[in-house]
Amino acid sequence: MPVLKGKELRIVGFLCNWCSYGGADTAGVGRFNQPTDLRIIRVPCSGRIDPLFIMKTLMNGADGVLVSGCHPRDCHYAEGNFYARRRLEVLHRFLPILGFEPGRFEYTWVSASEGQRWQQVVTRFTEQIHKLGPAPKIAGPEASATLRQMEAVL
Amino acid sequence: MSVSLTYAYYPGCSSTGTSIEYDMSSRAICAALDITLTDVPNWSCCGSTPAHTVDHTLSSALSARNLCQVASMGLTAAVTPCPSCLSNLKTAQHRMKNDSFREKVSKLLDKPADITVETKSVLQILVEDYGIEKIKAKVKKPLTGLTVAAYYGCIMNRPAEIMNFDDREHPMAMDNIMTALGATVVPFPLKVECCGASFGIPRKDVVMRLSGKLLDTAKEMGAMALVTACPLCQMNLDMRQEQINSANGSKHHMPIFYFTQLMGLAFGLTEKELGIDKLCVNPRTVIDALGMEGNSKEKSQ
Amino acid sequence: MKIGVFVCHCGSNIEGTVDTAAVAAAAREFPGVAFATDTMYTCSEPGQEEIVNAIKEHQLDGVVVASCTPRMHEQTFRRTVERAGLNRYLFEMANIREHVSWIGKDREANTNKATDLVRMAASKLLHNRPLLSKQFDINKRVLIIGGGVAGIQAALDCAEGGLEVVLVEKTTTIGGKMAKLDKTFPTVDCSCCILGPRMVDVAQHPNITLYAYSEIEEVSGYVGNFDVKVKKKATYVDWDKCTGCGICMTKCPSKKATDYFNEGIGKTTAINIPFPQAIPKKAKIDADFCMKLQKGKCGICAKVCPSGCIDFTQQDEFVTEKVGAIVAATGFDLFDWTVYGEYGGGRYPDVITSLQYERMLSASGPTGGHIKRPSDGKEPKNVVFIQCVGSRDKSVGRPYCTGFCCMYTAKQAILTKDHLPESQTYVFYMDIRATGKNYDEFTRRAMEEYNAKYIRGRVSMIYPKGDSLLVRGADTLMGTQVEVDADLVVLAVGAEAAAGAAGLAEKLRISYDSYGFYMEGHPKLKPVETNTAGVYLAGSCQGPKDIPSSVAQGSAAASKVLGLFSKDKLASDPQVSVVDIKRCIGCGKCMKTCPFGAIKEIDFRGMKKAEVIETVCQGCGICTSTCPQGAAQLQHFTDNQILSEVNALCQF
Amino acid sequence: MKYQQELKDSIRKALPGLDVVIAWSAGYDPLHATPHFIRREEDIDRLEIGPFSVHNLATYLPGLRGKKVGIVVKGCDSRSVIELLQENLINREDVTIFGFPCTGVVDQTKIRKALGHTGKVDFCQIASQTVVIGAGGEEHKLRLSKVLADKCFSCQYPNALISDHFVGEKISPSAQTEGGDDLEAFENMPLPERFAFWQKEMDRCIRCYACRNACPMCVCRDHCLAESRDPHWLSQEDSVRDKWMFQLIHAYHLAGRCTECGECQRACPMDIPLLLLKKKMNKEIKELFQYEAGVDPEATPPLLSFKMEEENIKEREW
Repeated sequence: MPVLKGKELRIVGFLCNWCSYGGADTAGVGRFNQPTDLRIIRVPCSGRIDPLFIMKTLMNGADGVLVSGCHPRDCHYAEGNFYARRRLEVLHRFLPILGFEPGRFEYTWVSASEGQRWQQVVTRFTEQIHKLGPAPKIAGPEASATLRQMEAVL
Repeated sequence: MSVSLTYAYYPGCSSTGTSIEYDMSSRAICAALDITLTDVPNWSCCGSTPAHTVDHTLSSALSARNLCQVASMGLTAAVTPCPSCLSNLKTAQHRMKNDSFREKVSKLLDKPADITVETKSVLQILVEDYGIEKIKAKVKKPLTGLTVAAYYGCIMNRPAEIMNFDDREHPMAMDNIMTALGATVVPFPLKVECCGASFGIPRKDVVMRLSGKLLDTAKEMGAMALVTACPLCQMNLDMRQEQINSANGSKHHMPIFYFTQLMGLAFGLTEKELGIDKLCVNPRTVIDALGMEGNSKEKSQ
Repeated sequence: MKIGVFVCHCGSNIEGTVDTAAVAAAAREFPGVAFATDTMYTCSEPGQEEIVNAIKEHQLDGVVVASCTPRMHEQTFRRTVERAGLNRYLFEMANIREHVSWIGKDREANTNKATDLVRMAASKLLHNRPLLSKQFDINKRVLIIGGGVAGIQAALDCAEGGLEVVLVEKTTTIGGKMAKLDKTFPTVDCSCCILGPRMVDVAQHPNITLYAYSEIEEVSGYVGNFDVKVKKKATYVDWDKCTGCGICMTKCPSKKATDYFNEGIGKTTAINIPFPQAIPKKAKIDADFCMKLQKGKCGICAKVCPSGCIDFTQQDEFVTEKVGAIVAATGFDLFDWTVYGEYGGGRYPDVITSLQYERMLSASGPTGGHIKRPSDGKEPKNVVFIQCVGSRDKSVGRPYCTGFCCMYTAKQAILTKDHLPESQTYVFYMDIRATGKNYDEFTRRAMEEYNAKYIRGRVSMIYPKGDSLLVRGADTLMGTQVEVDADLVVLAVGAEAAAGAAGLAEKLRISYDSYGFYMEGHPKLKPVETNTAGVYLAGSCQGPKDIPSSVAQGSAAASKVLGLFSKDKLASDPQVSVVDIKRCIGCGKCMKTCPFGAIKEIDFRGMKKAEVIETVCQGCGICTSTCPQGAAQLQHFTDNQILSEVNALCQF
Repeated sequence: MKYQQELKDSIRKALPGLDVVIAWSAGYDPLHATPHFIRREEDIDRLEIGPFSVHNLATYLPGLRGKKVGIVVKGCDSRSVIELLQENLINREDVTIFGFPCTGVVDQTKIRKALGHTGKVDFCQIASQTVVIGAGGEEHKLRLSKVLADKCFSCQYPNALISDHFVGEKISPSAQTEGGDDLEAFENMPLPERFAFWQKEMDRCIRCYACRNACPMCVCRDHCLAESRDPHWLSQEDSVRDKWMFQLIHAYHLAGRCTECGECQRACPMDIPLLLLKKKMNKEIKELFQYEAGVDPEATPPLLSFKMEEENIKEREW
């Protein structure tokens, strides 16, 4: 499905299953209204998030990427978010060299009980991305063709 | 090494009339402590009671105008003796944290509202910026023998998240200053109670009851005098003391000082400089009991 | 792959703001999708049957359900596809309820978003592979942390069920808060008389090992095989020898030690046994007050002790216990009410907490069951109770209701009248929350039979007036201000998470809310489980609870543990990391970062390689994001699976 | 090179205990050296060290794991050896390291640009600060400083940081500590220009992977993500997107490991400024963790460790 023109931008979230995905669920259960741009990819732990996924997502034309995990010390796997913090911080500082605005990627911590905080995070990040506008796109062949090729080999 | 303290001084309307002695004594003690007060040029009303009961935007615009004046002086902190003025200034600043409210206010002003100036009361700068220890060092004539109750009134510390000063239920700033001056401070459980405030006009009975209770309790606790930091409190307790007596059948004769006046006395300033003669309830017997009057006169001559 | 997509209406929960039929129609165009439909309630029996039938009819080999959060029904649907003969991991869920229909009303945007989520799920599913569990041995012992009434109940139930139980208690005696209570509501029966025998059962049960005055130092391992390091704090008394005779207490010259058990009402001796029914009944020296330990002089207790058990050189000791499950029953602590300046902030001795009042009411308490004002020891006439102190008050960061204060306040009002027939009680309350069995009748009795005056309103100020305290508050029903002359004020102080709760949660790797209360697995369906397998909750550590609820949870947690241990082996989660031995270059980065030591080095034809120990791996995926060659792949969350989701969403 | 003979003697002494010693010898013309594998004593004579010893020979070490290998290293090369040791990719006891004080190596691209197309090069002489090149019947005089590699100007480690045999006198590091002027200039460019810059540069990439093959830290070799379907990070298409993504993979995989030897950029036949990405990564890592790769064989790389409280990460402020 294409992005709704003039209404939405393409924002991808990588959320850890135990805290932030739960926090997003809590926000849903609480009916906390949020912008509709964000699409969430569930991963077990923020430590699973290879910064290359984020680069890949941006290379693929996403306008914003949000990562959220358990608060430091609260990781379900004890240490995952500590590793994530270092890796994501390095990435955050690295991205501008490529020409991406630093604000296109943020990472934060939201626990499973923080439905309201999740609502605030999503709202704030979506506003931030809308303020930046659509990300610069790499010129080249359309995705559909490439993707079909990639899918075909599977 | 001490850095001299400099503030923009916002006197407030009462200081030109009913509480002129508060203004005089505030200026006098600050001068004695090397605290520079520079009057805010062309200051106007803070937007107090009559304005803020009618329209929050207009009321805040009045405060914001004065804060703009402060900013144009190149100073970052404004000080006022009056807690009611301070409350209005701070409330306006608090409301203006909201961008849309600030825009509304800015429209009413000649220039955009300033949000950088810090506002404090005279009492606050004395305890927070100057320091009790240094005040103590300035005392020349300790108020030994004086037993006072410190009365803060209801808005000096409240709401806590806006005023952000001392304990909202149990402030100690004035207590500590009085102790530093050598006075004995009685525990005064009603230190943040209401005196009846501006109900003195429409419902005098409220003031008679509330201020009466303050006087009763202060006496019960053994205070010879009350010390205040608010023009309106002082007026209700001092000017209306006879009315209170006749309404309640009490026989109070309790001097109501501004804390700045007592500081001045302890620093050896003259009664005239401190406007002691402006008080309605004659403090003569209390001051004479301290046996300092002669000395201070000598000094001023 | 032939994928079937089922888009759930969830009644009107989803269909209300998402055009599910349009989502299904769009899904038919996605690669691999052979069948798509919208359905009323996918999780219902007919809904599940529809999936089973469609799998058979269309020879589907993968299923996507777009409905609620996978945290809710992933397991349900995995079982459904398994029933139809598919591997349970050939299934994906798209969360179009919590993440779509419930958070916005824009039908167009929601439908579009739901379609995207289904596309992601279908794309990922193309890369899913069947996964199979392994069996592993378990250690059928259970650790219970906290010896309050919930922990005691859990311990006894587990022990009766034949399990070996390790019970760890922070203080020198089990019993918890309940042991401090005089009576319990709504029966007004003696708290210690109910709890005492159960405490004795714990002490005598052959299956229970009790570590009192001990704390959890470290927890490692996973469900079925936890290693727990317990710190036995130094008591300076050899408990193997101590008989609890109490002679040391009668002779100890340091008589001003803080009496924690009595909530600071009165003092105790530096060496003491907190109360006569303590379990274990052993003495401990409070080092802060012991003259021997502080100044090196005294040692009287050592001289008088008939069994020679005093040991001033004792150090903390560590023991390691191997268990298969853990129950956290760490209870609550009282809110620090001194932040309330209007109640005097701790300056007035005759303003006390409800728990201090309990100790005063108790016949074994420091006043021998006589109600006396702390200031002058006089009997009060007017006793004022203030409810919701640190409960339902946003301004002090405690917006929640503690839940049991209304009841104990009514009980204390009744007991006050029993102790002092001439007294008059007043209760300032916000609402009366008496929702248990026989609870409302009980508060009624306090008002009607014991003449407690209930005033609906908050207290704005307490201040001393002569010999007594003046309590001023609002009577919101009358619309007036009220002032009551009180001889004693009792604050119904609310409950907060026990001190150290967060630290323990981090060790147990469980979540807690912003107040420090532990998060249950699901607020309705998993009340005593946590999201960490093998760790359960009981009692107030999950949220404030009264005694019956705490006991019920203790039993519930015990039944969960007994259920877990009813099998001899547990099935491991196959969502673990697997190392592709061909790609591995043996650099060992994965081993460095694995938090569980689940990756070992092996020798493969003379080359170093990494290998995952399946039953130890917890499936976090840190190794996968660490391995530069992509050799370590977390199953079900492989690079390709996540990349396919990214590609489905972001098409340049 | 004045220590050349000393180095040869040193290698001669050690050779009996080694399977091979890697060094440099003269290349196909006087402007080029080539890696030289010394297996027999007579091979030693052909060894040459000097400003053309550009190759980072550490690249060969992981492939020779299990053999007894001697290696001649410049200061910068030694950092790669340290990094390989730190990551357990080579065994210390199998490697014999010969160090010498390096006064800098040339940048072939700079020479090429200065000379233009010259045809066959007949001779090259380097005397003090001048390079004299004879080509196409003409003599070209170049200032050495004009053709020295950028990294040499700010070199902080001219002597091997780790060695079993060191020949010659150790020299002091360059006074210039910051070598990233090109990075600084690049970072002053507006973001859209940077984005356009990379698109243009990556468009020229021919996907030859010389950058990867020259990199001493690219140890995945046959298992590089670039040519894998499982995981399938990149298509085999000739698109800017995939080529750029490959460079990001390379840069990120080197985060906290890259010693800035510059082999990627040197090897690139299209002269794409690949080192810029790595320099940026290193700069951030240094700022965040006060860490520099290839200095201490016992250190733990920053992305493989953590602190409960990170002094320099203020992520809670977002």
